[in-house]
Amino acid sequence: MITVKIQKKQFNPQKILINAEKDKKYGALVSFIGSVREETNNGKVKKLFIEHYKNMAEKIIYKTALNAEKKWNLDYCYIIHRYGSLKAGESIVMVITCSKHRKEAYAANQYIIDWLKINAPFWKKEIFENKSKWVEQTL
Amino acid sequence: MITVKIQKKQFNPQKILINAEKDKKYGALVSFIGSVREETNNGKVKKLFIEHYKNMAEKIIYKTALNAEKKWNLDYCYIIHRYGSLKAGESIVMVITCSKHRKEAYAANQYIIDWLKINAPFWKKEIFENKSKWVEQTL
Amino acid sequence: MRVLYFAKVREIIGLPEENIDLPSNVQTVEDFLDYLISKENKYDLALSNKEAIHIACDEDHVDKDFILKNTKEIAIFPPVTGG
Amino acid sequence: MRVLYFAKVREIIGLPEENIDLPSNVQTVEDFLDYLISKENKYDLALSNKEAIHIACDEDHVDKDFILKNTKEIAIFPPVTGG
Repeated sequence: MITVKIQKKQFNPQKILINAEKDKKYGALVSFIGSVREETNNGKVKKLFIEHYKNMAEKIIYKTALNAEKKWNLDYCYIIHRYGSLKAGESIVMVITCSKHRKEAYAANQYIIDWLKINAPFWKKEIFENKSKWVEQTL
Repeated sequence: MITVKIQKKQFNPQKILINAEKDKKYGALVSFIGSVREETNNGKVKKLFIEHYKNMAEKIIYKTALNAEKKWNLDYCYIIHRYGSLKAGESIVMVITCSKHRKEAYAANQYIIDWLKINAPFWKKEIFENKSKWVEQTL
Repeated sequence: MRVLYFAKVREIIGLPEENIDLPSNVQTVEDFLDYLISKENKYDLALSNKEAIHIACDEDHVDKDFILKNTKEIAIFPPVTGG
Repeated sequence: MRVLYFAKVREIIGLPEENIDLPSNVQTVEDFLDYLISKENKYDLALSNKEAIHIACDEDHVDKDFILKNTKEIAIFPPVTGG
């Protein structure tokens, strides 16, 4: 079971986890939550602006989830990614993977995030008090 | 910040996640939840009984968390493990690790679970309809 | 052909998208970038560092030698930074 | 010395714990296991497959050649299966 969501509004990681626990069948659940840091090398972040290429983002994330599901025999896979204007502390992305054994759930989870970071068309701009800066890709 | 809990009663992964999100400072949060599978190679599980060596379990898990915190510069580390009688679907263990970047949070999380599986003094017994069986160690 | 720009590229060019008819001498993505660069200063500013420019044609990542013949939508953007 | 048994070992020996005075010829964990095995059939049943028996002394995992001299509490158990 795969779910992919790309949305502007805030999401609730707790609710997403409750649903995952209801829907999954197997023993191991790994989740990753990435959120806006308050401090970066460039200073104190006021806001993070995320631009995206909607259709392509949905397509790539769904394909990534399908690949992971097949490769690691996942029982459940949920990916949500925000765009628009986010404040420090808010969640940007959440990935949940469930499988029979923990190794598969960990590997699939990291694969999805790594792949998404390299391929999914999102761009972050950090807004500071007096300046703003597009984030550079770091792999 | 390290928290270690070993308890008999059920825990609520959602509440634990809410607290983690409040207390953490940094951008990446990885969580692992291991729960009782309904089916194993030996059949349909009615209950899982977990025996433990209390003082040693607390000591080893805390030491493992400390090692992980130091090695991966964690900002937050929460480990909870149950003992006693559990039903299929109930959570056995939850590990949350938070760090600035995702690689550290993933690595620390897996290290803690791997270490715990090999060293923490817990023993599982699966209770089936007409028999019961101590689980064998699989690494 | 529908041409989309994102992030810094969009800001420098000053447009999120536009329609551009392919000149007959443009075959590949590389040709198209060169065509834009020679067309106007803002494209030159946005696209001249080609190493830092990524391309998707009809929603798939492609290399610079990709042939544009059947492409309906081309997207031009800096390396992605999501997740 | 306080002796703790867990899981299958506890079930076979039929006790969670007991106090045992160390005989003077017992130096190491290995000696102690041999002493128990020779003492009574239930210990032999529980402990004779020494490969499958793990030991903690005063809450730390130890090898079979560990010297028991200062040990207050020894725990004898099968490989752990938590997590």
